[in-house]
Amino acid sequence: MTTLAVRVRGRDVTVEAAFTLLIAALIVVAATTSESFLTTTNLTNLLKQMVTTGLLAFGMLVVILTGGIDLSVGSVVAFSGIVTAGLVADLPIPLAMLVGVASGIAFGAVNGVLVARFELAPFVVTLAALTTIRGLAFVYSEVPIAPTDPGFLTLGSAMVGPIPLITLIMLAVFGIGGAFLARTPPGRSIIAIGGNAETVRLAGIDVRRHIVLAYTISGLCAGLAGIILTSRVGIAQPSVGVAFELDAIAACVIGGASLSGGRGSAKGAFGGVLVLVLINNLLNLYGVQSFWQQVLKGLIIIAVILVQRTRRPRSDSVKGRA
Amino acid sequence: MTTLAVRVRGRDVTVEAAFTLLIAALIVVAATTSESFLTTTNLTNLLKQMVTTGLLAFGMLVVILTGGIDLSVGSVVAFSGIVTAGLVADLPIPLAMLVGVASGIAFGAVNGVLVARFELAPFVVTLAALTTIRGLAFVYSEVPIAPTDPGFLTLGSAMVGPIPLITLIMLAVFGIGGAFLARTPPGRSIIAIGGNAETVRLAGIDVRRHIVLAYTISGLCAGLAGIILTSRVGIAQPSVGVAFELDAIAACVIGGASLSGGRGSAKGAFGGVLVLVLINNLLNLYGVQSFWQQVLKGLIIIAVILVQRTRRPRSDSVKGRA
Amino acid sequence: SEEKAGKKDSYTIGVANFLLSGPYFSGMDAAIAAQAKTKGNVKIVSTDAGGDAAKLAANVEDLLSKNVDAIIISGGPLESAPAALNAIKAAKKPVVLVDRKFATGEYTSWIGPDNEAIGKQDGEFLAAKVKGKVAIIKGGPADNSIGLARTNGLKSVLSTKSDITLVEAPDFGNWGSDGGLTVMEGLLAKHPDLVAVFCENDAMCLGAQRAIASAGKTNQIVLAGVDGQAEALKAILDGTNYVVTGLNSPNVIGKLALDRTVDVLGGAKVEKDTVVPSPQITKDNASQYL
Amino acid sequence: MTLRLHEVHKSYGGVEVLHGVTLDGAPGEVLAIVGANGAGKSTLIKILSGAVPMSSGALTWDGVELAVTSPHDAHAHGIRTVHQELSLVPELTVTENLLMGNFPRRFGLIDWPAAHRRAGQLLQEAGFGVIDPRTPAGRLTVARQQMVEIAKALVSEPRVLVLDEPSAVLAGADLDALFALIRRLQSRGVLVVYVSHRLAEVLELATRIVVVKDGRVVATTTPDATDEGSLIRLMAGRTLDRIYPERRPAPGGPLLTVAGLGRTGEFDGVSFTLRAGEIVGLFGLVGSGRTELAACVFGAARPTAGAAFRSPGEAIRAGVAMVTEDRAGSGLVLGMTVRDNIGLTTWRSTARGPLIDRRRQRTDAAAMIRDLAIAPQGCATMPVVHLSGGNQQKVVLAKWLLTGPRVLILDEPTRGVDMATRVDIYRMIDGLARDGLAVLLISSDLTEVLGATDRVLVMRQGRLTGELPSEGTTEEQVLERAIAA
Ligand SMILES: Nc1ncnc2c1ncn2[C@@H]1O[C@H](COP(=O)(O)OP(=O)(O)OP(=O)(O)O)[C@@H](O)[C@H]1O
Ligand SMILES: Nc1ncnc2c1ncn2[C@@H]1O[C@H](COP(=O)(O)OP(=O)(O)OP(=O)(O)O)[C@@H](O)[C@H]1O
Ligand SMILES: [Mg+2]
Ligand SMILES: [Mg+2]
Repeated sequence: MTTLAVRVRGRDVTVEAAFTLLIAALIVVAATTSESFLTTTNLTNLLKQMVTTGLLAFGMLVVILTGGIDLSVGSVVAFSGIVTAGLVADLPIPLAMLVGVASGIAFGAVNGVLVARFELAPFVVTLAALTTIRGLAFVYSEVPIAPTDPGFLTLGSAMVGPIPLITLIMLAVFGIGGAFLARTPPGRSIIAIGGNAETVRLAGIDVRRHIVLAYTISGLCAGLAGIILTSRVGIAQPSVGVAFELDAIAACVIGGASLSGGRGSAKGAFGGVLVLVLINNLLNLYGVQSFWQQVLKGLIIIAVILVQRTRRPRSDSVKGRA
Repeated sequence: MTTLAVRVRGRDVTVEAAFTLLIAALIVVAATTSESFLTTTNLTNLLKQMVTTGLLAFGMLVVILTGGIDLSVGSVVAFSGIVTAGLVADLPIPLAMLVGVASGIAFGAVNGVLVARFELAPFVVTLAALTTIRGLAFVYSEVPIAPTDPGFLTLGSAMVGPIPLITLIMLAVFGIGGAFLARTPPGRSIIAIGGNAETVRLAGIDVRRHIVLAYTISGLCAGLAGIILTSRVGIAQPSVGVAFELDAIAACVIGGASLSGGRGSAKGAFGGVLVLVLINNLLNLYGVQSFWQQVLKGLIIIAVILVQRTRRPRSDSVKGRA
Repeated sequence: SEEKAGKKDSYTIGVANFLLSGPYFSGMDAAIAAQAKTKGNVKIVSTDAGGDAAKLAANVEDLLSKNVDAIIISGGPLESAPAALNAIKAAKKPVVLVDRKFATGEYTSWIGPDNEAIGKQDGEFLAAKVKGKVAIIKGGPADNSIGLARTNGLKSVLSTKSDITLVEAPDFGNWGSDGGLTVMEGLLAKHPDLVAVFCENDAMCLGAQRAIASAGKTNQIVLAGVDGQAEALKAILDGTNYVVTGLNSPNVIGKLALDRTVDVLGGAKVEKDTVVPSPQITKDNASQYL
Repeated sequence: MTLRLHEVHKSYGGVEVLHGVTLDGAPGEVLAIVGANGAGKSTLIKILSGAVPMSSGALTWDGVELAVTSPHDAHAHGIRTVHQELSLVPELTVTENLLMGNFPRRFGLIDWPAAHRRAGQLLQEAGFGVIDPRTPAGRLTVARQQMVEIAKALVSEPRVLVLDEPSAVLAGADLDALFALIRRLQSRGVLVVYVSHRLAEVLELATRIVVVKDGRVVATTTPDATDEGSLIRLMAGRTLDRIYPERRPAPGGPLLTVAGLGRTGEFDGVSFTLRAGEIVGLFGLVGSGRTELAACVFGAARPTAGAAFRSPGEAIRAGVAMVTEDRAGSGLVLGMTVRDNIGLTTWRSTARGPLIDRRRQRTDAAAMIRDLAIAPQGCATMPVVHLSGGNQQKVVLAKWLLTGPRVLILDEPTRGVDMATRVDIYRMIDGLARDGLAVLLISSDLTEVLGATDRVLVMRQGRLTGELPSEGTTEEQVLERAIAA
């Protein structure tokens, strides 16, 4: 992707121009071809629909930056949701939610320790976690749980002015998370680890601890996504969240992250989320038949990354890397 | 994983000792704790049940060796199966099957070209392919197709002595494929590309062509798996094969392949397939209830890779790589 | 103007499918669309949530953005979908549920089968026909209440019979023929002495039938399914060991649902819950459903 | 006050590579460690820096044992190391690579302007002020990356500065800057541990010289008490009568002609001819465009003016081979065995039917390992990453020699190679030229360029600025054409 380095007050502001253009183009096309697109209802829907993928994508990004991957996020969403919904009967709602998020943090930490301390392949560790955590969600409750307390729905339905609260939460995660990655030593270390872990180790930085941190952040985001989703849908289901990881990873990669680590940005991942949500929304607004939706969705994603790619200076070498 | 280099008649025979031991241990445990394990029925089941994962795992291995990944295999299985079943009405069975396999090859080649020629990230390309090809399978037929010609079932049910024909086909793929990787210039080139594509390019080897070849092989294996599965079940469903890619990837990684490419073997991947199939079989024989199965399956996978890992000399550096 | 809610000359109806990728659900979607065609003035917009409850909610929102006149939710994910229903309610649109009834929440009308009754029906048929070990193959996952209702129906009959023992497959068949096949293979390895198998849908039973045939036990084990999938009807008609299923026709339900929705839009007073009968299909009557 | 390594043993996977090394150094000293490729120098340094644990032994400061089990510990004791292999994070800026783990902060957040200032200051102090701290490290030439590596070690006033072959990729003014830096640190009481294969440099800088051979210290001496010849004898266990073979140039017909070749922004209007039987040197300062030129000639990059091979495959088929300068990046597949790396260029051309001729691969590799003395014993089936740097370089060379080239392009082929082996390589190049090959030797080592070649092409800022016979030309004459007027 073309990156224009613009210097503002001595700081590097990297504007991913082509990508921003692309998203703008998508929005313009949407606005001009579908009457419904620019309605308040639809825009509010868009804002709500990006929350889950957005939260998961940010957590995923942090893990991907280290050169890892977290396949377990969908299961963590289910677990955190069902546990929270279950606890609402006995605990105050905020506390129940805290437990849900905490479970996500705990799962993330376990993933991180297995990857960092025991040097196991992230793909297999988190695939195993995907299976186990999903199982645990069912062990907790085989049947969906609908908390009767209407207060439980507040989080998912509250609006702050024209913007849904949950969207603000997601934006805050991207904002704070982006600053974490760009401007704090641990954030920079996580990126550097993905670039060259040995270099970071030789610089006297505890690589393992940072890897654990990355997975923990991903778990935290997934836990948060779980309670938000439950509150939004109004009912927790142990089977929710299957294949959520794929969209989250796709968002990161569409946004320019490299699965071998070291490259990627919060801004980019957010753009990737926008692209995915816009594609879904558009296909629905056009009333494309569902199977054709799938066909088109894949083709559009390819087109999007092709457009990004042609904007990038051609390298002489071929990598063929994930 | 400990590798004992044993020299037989001047040749290096690398025995992945710990892993072989592990599989042996699993089998011994199974045989001694479950009466049903060593029955002919169960052993035949095992032989049949490893076929799909096995075929997909070999194709996946080839792609993983280049440093890529192929998420589209499950959808290719569905497409190849439904197209073959659909064509049986009009074409001779072998020809219909050929078309099924050819569709897999074609999808694989398209993936390969997008990755190699256009330098797109394999994860996103094949994720998009997963979506598109699945859609196409439904576009071809929304409903399952059961070919009426009983000859269609032969492939899936024929036995060669005590061994199912389809198992032999899979073993042949591993045998020939293993030799391809170990003993032919393109096979070795594919592995080397995963290690360092630039070095390979400068050695005068056409890196792109080899990457296309790798994805094509994966498509071929998935196409083959599709017709075999259809013939075995007797009915083709456009919805079959969801998440098949995860097992295939897991098998490769459990078998020692590195998702960053350049490391992995056919023998290892086959071992990985055995481990996965054995775990499933055992949990069923013990009658473990479904969600506890999930919990245990994940834990066992972690245990398996932990055992492998403790046998491996500790590396001095921390990687945290997929 | 004179055009009051529900008094338009043409309608757009949104269909929110929970999961289209099963023959039953795609059949439902197609039946609704086909019936809409016959009306001439009804346009259908259909969405697929791919089995994801959150996506269903999002799709419902998208449909409301398009300002559809009514929404049909097909194969609802849960006992309830409060957020989706609330959104529809806030938009003041009618919502008709097909297949799955919600235990809670407000909806305009529901049309679907009585899944427990179908299970019972299969159970009674099997009780009269066999003695010994009967296996159950479930679709999963564990929170799927449709499958649960069918299995519970079956169990309520068979567990009272002293000459029948029930064994439940430990893993799920995932509602597909390939899953049915694999689960059956596992069952046969552990229980070679089965006399019958009940599957929560026909697709799984068709796979199970293949596994039984491969094991050479076609004469020993009979199969009972649910749905009335074409291939199953044919197997029953052909006098194979596939002996019974219960009709759960997406065509019938889909047609009724569209009619019901149009009626609601026309301002008619309608029945809230409509159970579509699920006749038992055996060799004797299979030909009339094919 | 002394730093002491005492009876250090180190084994890799059961093979002992250090057999009880004892050495010490005092503040203000420049302690040089010399030894053949694979002698164990880098291993010793990795132990000193906490990068790898020792199997047994001790590290003490004034008799007090230092527990150094990680790089972090080493840093805490003031031990800073520049490792042999470049390892900057290419995506990150110079600033970030330099200050990793030491960022200036404000309210907990990194203060980037201050960081860039600090990085610029560090580079300036080290004498590498030409580098812009905001550049991504991957964009820098190898030499500048090396300078960044060195500056990185100065972040927090080291007590001990360990340099593992820092000069291998430096030349000219950059080298002078490094020497000046070392002297400044020395005068400030820093202990400098210096590893190099350039013995002249060692004799000039060191206060003491430790010779390591096969994992043991075989001699400790001072520059006054020794000379290059004796050092080589100690390291190699043999005497070298002369370093560069006697050349009697007798060029034959032209084998490779380059005319008006250019690539925008890198080099322009380059023409030259290589004839059978001659060795041509290509000298230039770092960044003069030699590597890009070679890549274009070989078909590895596309020229924007003039014609060359369209792909490396075409070049190879035409009998051209190229040893690239970046062995880890483009010379080797590090995870693959030595044998497979050597076979990479030939497994297709020598295949029997569809299969690789494994016997031939084995014998070819064995022959190369023997001819080039690639160590250690039995390395054919070892992953090449486990070899010492110099031996890795030889593996790259072996791979290309096996293609039986008629034209051989060597980009810095002796970088990191010990003296004895260098002499072997010069002999081999000489032998190849005698057999009718044309050799283009790209090097930043002026002595080498004049000593080992028949004539020298000089490059400056992407243009050829001169062609001189090697015989009778002085270093000054070459430098004059290489440095911008
Ligand atoms: N990770 C490793 N695993 C196994 N053997 C290793 C490893 N690293 C180094 N060795 C071996 O240890 C020995 C010493 O290597 P070292 O890198 O210390 O040599 P060196 O003196 O620095 O050589 P050079 O001058 O070529 O850099 C060599 O035989 C090398 O093959
Ligand atoms: N990755 C890169 N990105 C941008 N510019 C580069 C890059 N690599 C080299 N350059 C520039 O290209 C020109 C030629 O560099 P090159 O490395 O080919 O020089 P060289 O003479 O071979 O020097 P060296 O001694 O480092 O090999 C220089 O101006 C250099 O700054
Ligand atoms: Mg060294
Ligand atoms: Mg160069």
